[in-house]
Formats: sequence, C-alpha cells, structure tokens
Amino acid sequence: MFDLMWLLIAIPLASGALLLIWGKESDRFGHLIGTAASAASFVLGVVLFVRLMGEDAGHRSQAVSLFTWIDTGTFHVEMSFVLDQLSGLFVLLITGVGTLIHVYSIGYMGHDERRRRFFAYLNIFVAAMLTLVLAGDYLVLFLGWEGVGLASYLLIGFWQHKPSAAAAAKKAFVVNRVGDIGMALAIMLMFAQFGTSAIAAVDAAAPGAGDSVTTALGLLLLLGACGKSAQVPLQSWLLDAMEGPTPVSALIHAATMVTAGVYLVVRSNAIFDASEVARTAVIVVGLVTLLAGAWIGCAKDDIKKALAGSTMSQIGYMMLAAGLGPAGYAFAVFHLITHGFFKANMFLGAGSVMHGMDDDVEMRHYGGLRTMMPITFATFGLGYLAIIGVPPFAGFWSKDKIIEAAFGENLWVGLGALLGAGVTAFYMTRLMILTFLSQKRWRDDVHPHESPRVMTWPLIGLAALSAVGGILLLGDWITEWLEPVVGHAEHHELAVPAIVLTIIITAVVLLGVVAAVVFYRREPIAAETPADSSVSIFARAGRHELYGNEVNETLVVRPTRHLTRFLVWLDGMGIDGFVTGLADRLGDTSQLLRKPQTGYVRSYALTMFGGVAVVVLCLLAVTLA
Amino acid sequence: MITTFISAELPPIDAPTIEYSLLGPLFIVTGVAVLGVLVEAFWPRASRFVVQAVLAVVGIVAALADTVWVYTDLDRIDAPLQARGQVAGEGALTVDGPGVFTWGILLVFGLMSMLLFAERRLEGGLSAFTGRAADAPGSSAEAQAVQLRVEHTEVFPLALFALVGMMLFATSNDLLTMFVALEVLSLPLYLLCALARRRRLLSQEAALKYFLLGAFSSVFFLYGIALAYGYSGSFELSAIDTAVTNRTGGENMLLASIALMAVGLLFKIGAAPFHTWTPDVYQGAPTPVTAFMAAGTKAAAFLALLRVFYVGFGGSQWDWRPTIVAIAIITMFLGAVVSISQTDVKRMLAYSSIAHAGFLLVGFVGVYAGVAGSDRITSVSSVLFYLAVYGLSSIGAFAVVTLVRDSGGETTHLSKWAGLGRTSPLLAGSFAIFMLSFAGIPLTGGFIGKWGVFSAAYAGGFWWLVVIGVMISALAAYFYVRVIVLMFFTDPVGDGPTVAVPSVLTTVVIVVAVVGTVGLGIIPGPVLDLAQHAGAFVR
Amino acid sequence: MNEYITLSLILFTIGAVGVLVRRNAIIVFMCIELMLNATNLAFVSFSRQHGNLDGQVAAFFVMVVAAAEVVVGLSIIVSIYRARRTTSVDDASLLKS
Amino acid sequence: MILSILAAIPIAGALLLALLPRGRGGHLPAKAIALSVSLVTLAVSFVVLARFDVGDGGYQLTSTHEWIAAFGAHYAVGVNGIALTLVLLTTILAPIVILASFDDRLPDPRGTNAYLAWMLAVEGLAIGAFTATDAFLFYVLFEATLIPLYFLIGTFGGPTTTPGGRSYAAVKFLIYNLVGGLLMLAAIVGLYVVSSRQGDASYLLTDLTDLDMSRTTERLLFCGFMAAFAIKAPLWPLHTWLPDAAAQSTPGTSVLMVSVVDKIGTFGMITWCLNLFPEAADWASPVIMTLAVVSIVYGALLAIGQDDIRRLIAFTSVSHFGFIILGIFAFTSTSMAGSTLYMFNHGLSTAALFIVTGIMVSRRGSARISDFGGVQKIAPILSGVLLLAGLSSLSLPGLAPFVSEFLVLAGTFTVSIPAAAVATLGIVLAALYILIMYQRTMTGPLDPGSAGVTDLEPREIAALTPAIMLIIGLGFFPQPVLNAINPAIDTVVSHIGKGDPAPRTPTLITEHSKDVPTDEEGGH
Repeated sequence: MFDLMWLLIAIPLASGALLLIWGKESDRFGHLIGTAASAASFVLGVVLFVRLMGEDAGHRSQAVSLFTWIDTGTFHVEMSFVLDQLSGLFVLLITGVGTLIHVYSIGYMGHDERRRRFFAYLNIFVAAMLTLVLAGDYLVLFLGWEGVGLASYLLIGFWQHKPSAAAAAKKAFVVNRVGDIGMALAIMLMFAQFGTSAIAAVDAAAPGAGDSVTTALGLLLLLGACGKSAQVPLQSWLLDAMEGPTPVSALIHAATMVTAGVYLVVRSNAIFDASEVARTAVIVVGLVTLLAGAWIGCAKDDIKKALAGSTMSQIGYMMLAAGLGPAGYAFAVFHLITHGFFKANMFLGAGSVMHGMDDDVEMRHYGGLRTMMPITFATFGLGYLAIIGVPPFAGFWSKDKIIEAAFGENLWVGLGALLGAGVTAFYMTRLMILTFLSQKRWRDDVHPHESPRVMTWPLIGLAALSAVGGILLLGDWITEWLEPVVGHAEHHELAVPAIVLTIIITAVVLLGVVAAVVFYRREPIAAETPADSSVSIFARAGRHELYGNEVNETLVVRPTRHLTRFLVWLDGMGIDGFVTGLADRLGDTSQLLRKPQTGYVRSYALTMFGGVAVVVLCLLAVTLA
Repeated sequence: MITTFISAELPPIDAPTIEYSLLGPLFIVTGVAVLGVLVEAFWPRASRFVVQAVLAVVGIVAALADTVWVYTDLDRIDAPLQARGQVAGEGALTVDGPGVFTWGILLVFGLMSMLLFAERRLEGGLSAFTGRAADAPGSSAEAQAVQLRVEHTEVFPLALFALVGMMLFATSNDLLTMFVALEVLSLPLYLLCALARRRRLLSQEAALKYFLLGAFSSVFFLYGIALAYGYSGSFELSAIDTAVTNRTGGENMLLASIALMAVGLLFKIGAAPFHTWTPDVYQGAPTPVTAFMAAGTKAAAFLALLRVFYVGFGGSQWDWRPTIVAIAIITMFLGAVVSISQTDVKRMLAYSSIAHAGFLLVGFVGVYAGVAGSDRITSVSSVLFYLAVYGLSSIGAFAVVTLVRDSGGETTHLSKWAGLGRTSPLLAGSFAIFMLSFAGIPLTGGFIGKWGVFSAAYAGGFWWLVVIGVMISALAAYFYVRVIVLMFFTDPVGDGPTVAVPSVLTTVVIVVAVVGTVGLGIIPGPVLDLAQHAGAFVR
Repeated sequence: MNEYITLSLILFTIGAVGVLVRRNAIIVFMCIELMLNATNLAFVSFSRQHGNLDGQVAAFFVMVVAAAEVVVGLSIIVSIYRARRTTSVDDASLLKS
Repeated sequence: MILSILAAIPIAGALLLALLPRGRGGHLPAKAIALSVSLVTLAVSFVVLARFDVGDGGYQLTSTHEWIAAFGAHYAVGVNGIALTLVLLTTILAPIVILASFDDRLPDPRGTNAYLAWMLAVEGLAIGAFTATDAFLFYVLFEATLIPLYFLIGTFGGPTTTPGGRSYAAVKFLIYNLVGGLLMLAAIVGLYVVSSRQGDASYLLTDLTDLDMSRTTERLLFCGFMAAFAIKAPLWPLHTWLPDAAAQSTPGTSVLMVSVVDKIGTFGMITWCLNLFPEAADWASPVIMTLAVVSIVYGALLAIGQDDIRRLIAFTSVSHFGFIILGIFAFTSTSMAGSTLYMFNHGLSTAALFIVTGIMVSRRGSARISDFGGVQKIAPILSGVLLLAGLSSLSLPGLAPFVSEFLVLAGTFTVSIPAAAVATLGIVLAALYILIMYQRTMTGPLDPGSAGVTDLEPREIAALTPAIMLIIGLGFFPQPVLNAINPAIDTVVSHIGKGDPAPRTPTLITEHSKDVPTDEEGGH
C-alpha cells in the first residue's frame, strides 16, 4: 500500500505535464483536470495517513525506493521516499490546502485566457512540494526544493507582460539560488563525510561526526532554509513575490513553500541537535525575522505585502521554535500547520477583496467592506483571530506553545517572541480596520461585491480549519505523534506556571489590538498613503522593508555589475586585445622586414657578402668558444 | 709494323671504368638534350615545338623508368649504416639511395614542368615563352614575331640540360664535379628566366639578377672548394672526410671553406640571408620556369648540401651545426613573416619557399642517422620526403597561377583573386589544398613532411628548435589561411580575372599535384618507405 | 707559399668589392671573372703544395665554366641593353619588396 | 570494422553532396540526402551500442591496421564507455542540427550543398577522433576537424563586411586552434622519438600507456597535449576565439563546434593526457583546477555582461567547460564520471540553446538581447523551449546537466573544498545570466520590433523534441549512460593511481551503495 506513495507525486505531475502539452483544446476543462489531480492526491494522502496511524508507533516510517537515480564511483543516490509522521502531516497540509486553493483559483483565474497553464504550474508545484517533503535522500529533497523554486518562479511571473512580475520572479529564483549554495555544499559535505546523502543514514551518522562538521552542515542547511523561507538575510524576495496571482501567494508564499525551510531544519534535527552553534544561529535568524517581518507588516499599505510581512514573522516563529531543538520541533510543525490554515485563508480573503475591488491592493482605498462582502469578512475575521492568537483559535495554541518554549530557552528570546505577538496583534488589527471596518474610501466607479461560491467555499473551509486547528494539540497528540521523528521534548519548568504566561501573552495581544484601535479608529484615514516625510522613522523604515533591497543593491548587486563591466572590458581590451595586438605587431614586423628588398641587385650582393662574413665569423666563434 | 713499334713503346692506356647501367638516367637525359639541340638545328620550324616537347617528355619518362630500375638493384651496404649504392664514374659520382631517389623526384618535377612548358592553349596557340628574345620588348619586331608565330623551342633542351645539372649536383661525389654540375644547372636557368612572353622587362631583370647573384655565389662556393682542396689535398668527399676527422691542416682554413661552400649551397636553396634573389626571380621568371626552379633547384641543392655536410664535413658537425640552426630559424621566420605582407601571388610563393627552406634546414641540422636495424625517420629520409611533397605542391600552385589571367596575361596581384572560390571553386579548391599543405594541416602531404623534419630534429636533440619551428609554422599558416579567406570568404571584385580553360597538359599537372598532395597526406607509406630504404649516403 | 694564397685572397676581395660598388653590368661581371681567376690561383698553388695535379685540372675546368658564363651573361646583358639602352644594374630594379 | 563504417558514412555523404550539382532554387535532394545520411549514421551508432558490452571498461570493437610504418602510426579504432558516449552525442546531434539548419539564410544561396556537406564532414571526423586509439590518427583527425569548421564559419557565417566579421572570426578560430595543434604536434613528435628509443616506435594507445620517460620529458609532452586541448575546450584565458566564432556562425555550426568538436578537447584530456602522462597530469592539476575554477566564474560573469545572445551562450559554455575540466583534474571517479556525463549533457543543452536562439535571431534579424521583448506573448512554444533549455543550462535539478554538475562538484569537494566552494558560486551566476536573458527577451510588453518573431514550425519542433526529451529523461534516469561510463572511468582512475577518498565518518547504511544498479537494462 505504501508503495503507492509515489502516486502522490506522480498524479499532479502527470496532470501538469498533460495540461502543458495538450494545448488549447484543453482550455475548457484544463482547470478541472488540475483540481481533480490535486484532489486525488489529497484523497490518497488521507488514505495513506490513516494507514500510517493504523501502524504501531515503530513502523510509522515507511520508505520506498523507486529506482537508482545516480550511481557512480562512491556516489550513490536512490530515488527514495519516506512517509512518516512528519511528512505525513505535510502531505495532508499540501494536498488539502492545495486542493482548496485549486478550487478557489477556478473562480479567481476565471477570466484569464492562460488559466490552463496556471493550473499546470500549480500541479507541478504540488508535485515538487510533495517530493520535497517525502524525499528519503537529501539530493531528492534538493530536487523538490528546486522544483518548488521553479514553480514559484513560473507563478510569480505568471503575468509576464508586467515587467514588475517578471523581475520579481527572477529575483525570487536568484535569491533562492543563493540559499541553494548552502544546500548544495551541505550535501557535498555529507558525501565527503558520510559517503551518502540518504537522510536516514546521515541522521544515524551525524552524532558521531564531530562538532565542527555538524556545525558546518547546520549552518549550510540554515542558509538554504533562509533562502526558501525568506528569513533574514535572504528575505528580500518575498514581498516582491506578491506580484503573483493571489492564490499563488496563498499556497506557495504563505501556506507551503516558504515553510520548507522550517521543514528542512526539523527534518535535519539530528544534525542540529548535534550542534549548539547551529541551533543558536537558527534561533537568532528566527527571532530577527520575526520582529523584522512584524515591523514591515505594520507599515505596508498594500494588503498583500502586509500579509507577506506577517508571513515572514510567523515563519520566524517557526524557525525560532525549530531552533529550540527537541523542545520546539513539534511546536514549529504545529504552528506551521495552523499558520498554513489561517494565512492561506487570509490571503484568499485578500484575493477575494481584490477580486471585488478591481484588483486594487491599496488598503487605503478599502474601508467598510464588511457589509459589501460578508462571507469574506467573516472568514477573514476568523483567520484574524487565529493569527493574533485569541483563544481558542488555532493560532493561539501554537504560538502560545512556542513563546512558552522560547522562555524556556532564554528570557530575552522569550521576550522577543512575546513582543512579536503584540506587534502581530497590532498590524493585523490595523489591517482589519483599514479593510473591513472604518468608513468607505473607494472611488465611486468601483463596485465591491462578494465573490462567487467557488471562491467563498474554500474560504469557509479554511476559516473552519483556522478556528479548530488547535485540536491537533489535544492531549499533546502532535508532540507524541512526532516524537519518533524529532525526539522527546523534555519538559523543563518555567519561572512562572504556564497558565500565567498564557495570560500574560493574551494580555500583550489585547494590548496590541487596543493600540491599533486607538491609533486608527479616531481620526479618518487618508485615502492616499502619506508621504515618507510625514511619517515616523519607524514607518518609513518599515515601508522600505528595513532597506533590505538597498543593502543588497549596495553590497551585492552593484559590485557584481561593476565587476562584470570591468571583466567585459578586460576580456575585450586585455586578453583579446593582447592576441590581436600580436597579430598587428606581426604585420608591422613584416612591413619592416620587406624593406631591405629594394630591388637593387648590388644591395642584394651586399647582403650576401655580409652574410658570408657573418657566417665565417660565426663558425670561427663557435670553434673558439 | 709501325703500330707494333709504337705499341712496343707505350704502355697500353686503360680506359676509365664507367658504370653505364648505373648512370643510365643521366646519359638518357643528356642524350635527349643533345638530340634536342640537333632538332633545333635541323628540324623544320613548323612542327619543331611539338617534336621538342614530345622528345623531352619521352626522354624524361624513359629516364624515370630507368631510374626506377636502377633504384631497385642498388646493392645494399649494411655497415656502418644501412645504405644502398656505390661510388661510380671513377669517384666522380655516388649513385646511392638518396641520390637516386632525388633523381626520381627531379625527373617527376621535370616531367610536370615540361608539360607546363608545352602548354599553348593559354596564349592563343603560343607558348608562355617569348617568340624572339632578341627583339626589344614592345618593338615592331616583337609583334611581327608573334604574327609569324615563331617560338623559342630551345627552352626544352635548356630545361633538360638544367635537369642534368640537377641530377649531377645531387649525386656528385667530388667537389669539382659538384661545381660543374652547379653551373650546368644554373646557366640554362638564367637563360630560361629571361624568356617570358609577357612583362619581358621584369623577366630580363629577373634573369640579370639571378645571373649576377648566382655567379657571385658560385664564386664563393668555388673558393670554398679551393680551400677544402687546400685543406685536404683532394676533391673527393670521402678524402675530405678523413682529413677532417684526422684534423690534418689548419683549422681556420677548414672553417672558412665550410662557410664559403655553405654560402654557395644556401644561396641555391634560398636560405636567409642568401635569399634575396628568390622573390624577384620567382616573380619575374616565366611561371613554368619558376615552378621548375622552385621544385628542382631546391631538391638538387639540398641533396648537395646534405652530401657535402654529412659526408664531407660530418666530422666537424659540432662546428657548423649552431650556425646552421641560427640560419634555419632566421630563414623560417623571415619567410613566414614577410610573406604576410606580400600582395603578389608569385612573390608570396617565393617567400613561402624560403620558409620551407628553413623547415628543411631544421630537419637537416638534426643530423640524425637513425640506428641500425630499425626503420626510423632519419634526417636524410625526412628531407627527401619533404622535398617530394613541397615540389609537388609548389608546381601545382604555380600551375594554378598560370591559369588566372586577364588581358595582360597572368594576374598575380592577390586582390584580383578575391572571390575566386565562388567563380571557379575547383581551381580555388586545389589552390587551397596546396596552401593547406604548405601550412602543414593534417591530411595533406605538407603535414607528414613537417612531422618528418621535426622528428629528425627532435631525435637529433633539438626539441626546442622543434618548438620554435611549430610556432613559426603557425605564423606561416596565418598567411596561407588569409589567402583562403580571400578566395572563399570574400565577394568577387567587379572585373575579376577570367580563369582560362587550359589544355589537358596543365590540367594533368594540377590534378597530379592535388592527388599527390592529398595522397601523400593520407597514405604517405609507400613514398616514405622509399625514402627510408634509400638509407644513408655512400661515401 | 702563403704569399700566393694571400694574393689570391686580395684579388678575390678586390673582385667582390668591385661587384658591390660598380654599376655597369659588364664591369660587375668582369669583377666576378676576376674572383674566378683568384680562385684559380688558389687552386694552382694548393696543387703545388700538395704535389698533385687535381688543382691544376680544376683550374682548367674553371676556365671552361667561366667561358660558358661569359656567353650566358653577355647574352642576358645585351638583351637588356636592347630593351633599356642601359647596362646599369641599378636601373633594373622594378622587382622589389 | 563497424566503427570505421560509422565514421565513413558521413564522410561519404559529404563527398556525395560535394559532387552533387548546385541546385538553383530548391535544395530538397541535398537536404534529403544529408538528413538521411545522418539518420543512417545514427542507426549504425545504435548497432554499435548494441554490440557494446557495458560492463567492460576496456576498448571494444577494436580494429588495428598498419598505417604509416615509418612513424609507427596505425589505423586503430575502438571505443570504451567514454568514447561511446561522445560518439552517440555526435550521431544524435547531427540529424538535429541538419534538420534545424534546413532553412538557414546563407550568404551564398547556392551554398546549401557545401553547407550540409561540411556539416557531415565534421560529424565523420569527430566520430573518427573519438574512436581513434592511435595517437597519430587521433591527432590527424583532431586537426582535420578544423578545416570544415573553418569553412563553415568563414563561408556561411554572419556578414563579413563588419570588422570582426565572419572571416575574421574564422581566421581567429583557425589560428588559435592551429597554435595549440602545432604545439601538440611537437609533443606528438616527441612521443615518437621517446617511444622509438624503446624499441620500435608505436603510437598505439596501449603501447604508449606503459611508456617510461623522464619526468621532464613527460611534463613537456603533457604541456604540448594540454595546450591543444585547453584551447579547444576553451579554458581561461585561451577562450577568446569562441565568442567571436559563435557570434559569427550559423546555429548549426555553433552546435557542431561547441557541442561536438570542443568536446574532443575534454575527451582528449581524459583519454590522452591522463593515460599517457599520469605523473605530469598530477603535477599540473593544481594549476589546471585553478584555471578551471576561474573559467567557471569568469565565463559566467561575462555571460551576464553580454548583449549578443550567441556570445552569451558562448561564455556560458566557457563556464561549463570549466566544470568539465575541473571534474577531470580532480581525479576522483565521481567527478570524472560527472565530467564525462557533463560533456554529453552540455552537448544537448547547448545544442537546444543555440538552435532556439538561432531561430529567434533569424526571425528578429538581430542577435541583441535589447532588441527583443515580450516575445512570450506571440511565441509561447518558442519561449517555453528557450526557458527549458536555459533551465537545463543553469542545471536545474530534474534536468540532465544537474546530475553531471553535481557529480563534478561532489567529487571535487572530496579533494579540494575551496575549488568546489568557489565553483558552486557558478550556480547563482548561471541563474542570473539565463534568467536575465529570458526576462529581457521573452517577458514584459511586446517590443514592436520583435513582432515578427513567429512561433516554432513543426520542422523546428521536430528537430528540438529529441534534445528536449533527452534533457528531461536523463535528468531522472542518467544511470544508463553512467553505467556505460563508470567502468571506463574506473580504468582511467586506477591507471593514474588515484581514487576517491573514503568517507571520513563511514556509516552502516553506505554499504548498500556498493550493490549493483537496480535497472539491469541500463546502457542499452
């Protein structure tokens, strides 16, 4: 039965390929095929997951090897997949949320003549993402890793006629490639070190490899994770990636792909457990990104970018949790799943709003939409409650656990996480107010309206999940479920009892909400974004995404451009110039040497006579010497 | 009564022993040449040209056949080095492997040149030679001569005498014979150079230069001989060799004689700095004569060079090798570089012949005699093969030159050759093949030849000279490929030259040259083995 | 003995210099003949020194060759004179570079 | 025998085409002949494949005949896994190229016969060079490939009037390669002298491998060989001929030049340099690896800086050849197998790139990237193929080049971490040059000038499909090729007395990496 897990990948992949090849004839029903494929994959996933639960705890890691991918010298890679507790959860998340988003896209992309291709790309993404999480070998994981990168590239740049979209797509791919250096080098190191990149083998060998190796591995993997999960310092691509169609932002840049980095860290727990330094690095990255993302989220007026900022910060939470080691892995995954629910929900909601507002993303042009699009408002609201962590919604449970674990690690880390929670509440409230509450600010030629059913049903589904996602924690189910994979989380006592901490957290959240209300409820909101000069330094920094792009520009892009220009010049003038210069010298020499050929026989005779003399002298010289 | 009385007085004279069978080819060619003179004297003018041509061709073919026969039953000598042949004609000649091989290629070159000489289609039924050399250029007499269709049919006997001289030069065993041979080969060529039908001023000037410089150089050669004689008391190479090895006599006199003889011979092969005559003469002379000179003189002179320096002065090779190395490098470089800036095809070919003289010298200085028992490339065999290939290619190239014409005769200015590959691909293609062979590109004979001389030099311990050689041949290639660029990659100029349709004679020559060049590149085995089995010189 | 060789060398050099300095083709040619005769002197004296006749025979050969050269050379020079009305070797310099 | 036939067929076809009368208007007979000849060659090459024993690392299907006794040169041919791979590359690409070149606009419209004839000649000579097991024969064929390419570039390339036009490029190409070739000639001669000093001279690879020469001699001869190969497979800083040649050639010529003939250089490094001069190769490897790494980064950076698409591809090739050479001189079986596979894959992806960009260029009438824009809207298939070829060139996992590139890097990493680390930068730069090119040409609003760029025709699709399918298929199933390569590589590695460093922390799970590959029919 588990041998069929390759079908999880094969079905969407085949459908994607089919849609690409089939051509225009399939425009009418292509989207249905795509959705069906995703759904079928989901069903199979559920079946397999149930089977997995059926197995006893020892046999819940099911590995299959399809064929030998590469075998040469000492280098051997099996095209192998592992379905275990961890990947099982991801399969459900990816195919489930994925299917919902497919359905949603049927409506959202309804008017796009290239809808068929859109669904093909979505299918390919699902296949690649499943490869990523099911991989039993780091190189196979890398295959999926790059696969999702490709899908993300294609989907961000789906509206290629928009230069901004094309640029954003390229940026996303290139920045990810920077992270991939880390991945690639990590895998090479595994080969040099362990002679294999099979995850199981590496896990088994990592503890014995020595601190330096595991640290190196950990940091390299972290670099890869930063690229994929838009963590500082490789965060800059995510906000530009919002150029893509909103379902893409929901599926790839909120729910699934961007969390791959977290998955990688959790999956490589053996390595990170073995290296204190690597773990600390993960925590730092997570914490910094958490706050940076939140900060950006506060300042953006573009609804999708605000959400993107929040995504960054939420993934920061997951990273942070993953960095905490066995204590946090389970919660990282837990938050990842819940976040998958509510963030996908909110993105789709945003999409629904844009759908009603003629694809306007400027929140300052919204306002009071709750009446216009009630379902969207309701579902979005649930998501809102979930993300800011209001009991008993999904986000509350997961985030609460993470902050708790953070305090368990270190007071300052805990405080940072706590602050993040407050800021999250602030900017999400701000977003709610600007969009749904407050007074209407849209122009009269805009006629906001609720989206069609095909779009609202997925919203409802995801909203429901956001509401009840917390049940996974019921009786610590998730921690126990994941324990065989990520190891046992020894529960350490906090200075204050957990319940007190929970209350504190909730209080901070409410504080954030109140602050936002106070700030945005009183005076009427400007329909246009205030000029940079008129806003506080913090807002300005946030709007410029904390100047991440400027930093990249000055530190990387511009030097590279100059270097390239210089090298082009060097190649032409220097290297090639040298060669061609030789040719010219040759011509000159030739002209010079033909001068003696004067045509005067006497001068010829003279040369000969001189030659005679020289030859005689040479011979004498040689003998005397 | 009286006879008995006389015979009682004087001892009987024992006639010199001449190996007629061995020297057959020489006698045949000489005889035919003399016959040609008689024909000149007695045969009616109307059909004389044809008769002379046929006579020459037949004679050479016969000589060639005889050469083959001679070559096959040269008796072998195994010590000290593998060699074949013997000293003949009372020590005046050495009929040995290399010599007879050279006879062979000389005769082949001669044959091809005769065919070019006999070509009459291009000048409207007249040969490439002036009607009456005595007439002033552009004079009414000249025009009249053209009307009367008078022709210098002496060119054939002259060429044959030159051929005899070359063959003698290649096989002479004593210096006096060598000098005589040198003159016998030179004097007719001086005359032939002066006989061009078109551009007669240039032709005469070329002849004058060739004559004066040639005489000048041969005087040095002669003085060298005198010194050698003074050093060793004999003209025979073997005697000189013993003298040199025993170091009898004054060292400086020996060196001086080496130097002076070297000058004479290097002049003939056109090595720097004694090359100055080459471009002018090659350009001015009638193209068939140029072909004959380029191929024949070089081959004969090189054999003489090898013979003198290996057999005669082999004992003091450590004295002369460094100088020859220097000369080789200068010659290669100069020939290759100057040819780049040439605009006239014939001059360009002249410079390329200079460069090739340099490459031949590289093989020569190797002085590598191989080891007994193994058939490895020796200096001698490599040079022989190179001469064969180079001769074929250059005769072919000059034959092509005779066909590219406009109203004023041959158009040798390179710019006129632009786009030739478009208008007449076959002709340009064969010229390109010769160029590639000169450049030493694989699958042409030139490549095998280069390989040979380089390996000889390498085996002789001059690997660095080989490196210099390959670098310079890259320079040379730069020019040859530019010619191809001109012919194939450039669009034809407005009033391009017309490619005259030759008679079967020239066609045969070109075809043979192409086949030979390519064939020697792909299956050089037979000719190479022939050169191998020629063995060393007989002393 | 050496005096003869010295003399022949002197003659030879005189001839060579003459070739280099004189313009008139005929005279250039005569200088060459002078060099030839210098060589003859050398031959004869060496022959005397070595006490064999080869050198003297050589001298005769050289004379014959010289004669032949004269014929060829003069014919060329004369034809050029016909064409250009001059025998200066410097005028014959169309072929160059 | 069959190998001789394999090489002879295209040559014969070339001669036939050369003798064919120049068609005035239609060249259908010529095209049909050329295509069918190349297809027959392909078929024969499959016969070779069928007769080839994949398990054996030695030379197979050999035949040896005396050629030039005096030189000790033989007509000796045979294939091992490496040679076979490249022969197949050649025979596969030839029909693709010929089919794609049917409608090339030639300066001389009547030249089609010659054009196709030269192409077939290149194919035949390349096959000969790959299968030669005699140093002299190899050298002759190696150099002989210059002639047809020289004429292909010089006669059928871009405009010759412009400075640096096609004839300039052709001469540059020829002289560059001739200099290398002549240096190699000196080495070949030296080889003869050395071998003849030890008994009878012989150029047979088998005789040369166990030739003992002094250290200096070996190093000098190695340098001679390496000079030729480094120029042929352009290694920085000897690369400057390639961009000009590629920019001035027709797509078909570029493919034959970069994908096939340049491979003779890297092939020669493995087959000749390593087998003949192991010690010298070891001595030189630090320098060569450094140059290779420089080539990788330098080529990539220059590719980013190009505006001419064809120059861009040329520079990407410089970068890729850097990878190949790096893998060869890392001396691990992993990296060398990777390099060999890389030759094959790079051949495919570069062919696809050159052909598809060639189509773009000929329809736009300009090769300047800045003259394109938004083509994707009007030519979706074209842009799709371009993107896929580009992704394969940046070695995206799942496409063939990734496997080889990663093998090279992983193998190199085990012997030199710095080299591998710097080389890995290449993957970012590769993403840059490909995606920038795609972004500027295909995306954004439609540039009015490129409105005439119509989508691919069936013929072009037919030509490109095999390459594309191979690129994708070998991305997931490279094993068949690797199975053919591995034994040969092991032979070489053991000959040079090298091997893969053992893992520092061996694991229990690794010993399954020793068992035989799962798919038995691999290599057939």
